[in-house]
Amino acid sequence: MTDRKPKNIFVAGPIAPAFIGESIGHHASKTNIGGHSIFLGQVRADMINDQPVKAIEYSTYEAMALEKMHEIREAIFSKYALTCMHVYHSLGRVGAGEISLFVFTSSAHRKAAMDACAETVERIKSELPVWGKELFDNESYQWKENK
Amino acid sequence: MTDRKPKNIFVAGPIAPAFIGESIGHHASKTNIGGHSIFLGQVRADMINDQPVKAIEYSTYEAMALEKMHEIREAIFSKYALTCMHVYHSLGRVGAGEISLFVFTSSAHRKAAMDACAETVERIKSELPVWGKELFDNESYQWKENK
Amino acid sequence: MKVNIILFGQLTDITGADTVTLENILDTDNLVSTLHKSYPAFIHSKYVIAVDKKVISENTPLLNNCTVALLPPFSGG
Amino acid sequence: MKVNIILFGQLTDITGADTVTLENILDTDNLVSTLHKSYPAFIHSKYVIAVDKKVISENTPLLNNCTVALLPPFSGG
Repeated sequence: MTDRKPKNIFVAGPIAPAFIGESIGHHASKTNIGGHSIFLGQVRADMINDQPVKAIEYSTYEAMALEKMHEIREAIFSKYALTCMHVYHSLGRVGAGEISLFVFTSSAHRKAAMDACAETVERIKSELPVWGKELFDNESYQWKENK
Repeated sequence: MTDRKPKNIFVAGPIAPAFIGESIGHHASKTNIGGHSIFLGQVRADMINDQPVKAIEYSTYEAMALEKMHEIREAIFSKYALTCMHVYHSLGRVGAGEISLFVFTSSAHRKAAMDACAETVERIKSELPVWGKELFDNESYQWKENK
Repeated sequence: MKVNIILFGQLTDITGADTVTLENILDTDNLVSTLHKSYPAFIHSKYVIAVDKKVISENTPLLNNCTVALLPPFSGG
Repeated sequence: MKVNIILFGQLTDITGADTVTLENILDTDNLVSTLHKSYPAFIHSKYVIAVDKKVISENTPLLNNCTVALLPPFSGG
């Protein structure tokens, strides 16, 4: 177990596809990596009571979320032989079709990266104190519930 | 089962990180997507007999590989509720730290994309007639074996 | 003791504010019953209580300067 | 019948070429025994045979204009 410091994972607004490309490119010098696994959460224009979701507005209990994310990160690093892990989550408004979650794990052999990515996503969804408010055209909204 | 035509999956040389970012960005208009799963294979500088791998040179039996990839794609689409799937594999020389495989699946809910991506990667590794020749500094080489 | 409670998500729709302050609170059971009297809509709300950023599962005494947060079901990602 | 065989990966190191042509071949068993006589190194090589892009697992008659390929273990990805 290393003593990684809690890192900020939150970014204002959507996560840009070009940023994801750049993050991937930063790993070219890590020639012990054989596989990268990436999960991206994208905002769906779900129809709710005949109204499409236009955007989701994310909020968090930041101090607790960063502490929890640190705990998740340490647990994942101690369970899987990862080279690195990066997590970004949007706060504020993210439009339908835009990306709100970016989880990126890397390892020498593919299985560790893939399993670690899947487990990290599940833990983020169930354990991070983050809330999404689904916004509609007519100024109405509904609080999102994760399935 | 739709009648998708066999698509070319092969690209000359490494897969650029910026291309991956652009591919992600092309999905912003597909607002029924809730999750993307991506796997990237990167060339490792493994030490073999005290020599680091400098690059892998990939070759294929292209006609058979495209037919097999079409079969894999159809099987994955009939098994998982995917919105789309994209696969790219390098041919020719890919240096250590560069990307040689890009598998990208998308779905309304995350599980389908993640499971489909993992299964597609396993099938590509075990069923596609592709060969990697590990190149060393001194002009020597070794044919790669997948574990 | 006076306790400041921070609220998130749909719970802020009940109070119209991100924080509420309750007086004469000793522990979390006490906090819940007082809250339910002041804001009956909380009785039908789903939430967990975090004391100093840790979710608690049984009655917990509240000390001075502790941070109490009410967390509705998470929906990040 | 004359059969053109296409080779891949480490198998091309044995022949020094991407294709070999064998004469008087009727089926894949026949092909293997003829190949092993011409290139003894194939005896110790791991490969499967594809006829018209399908991997075969038992002796298969070879028709005119069919494509025979010898495939060493795959190592893509």
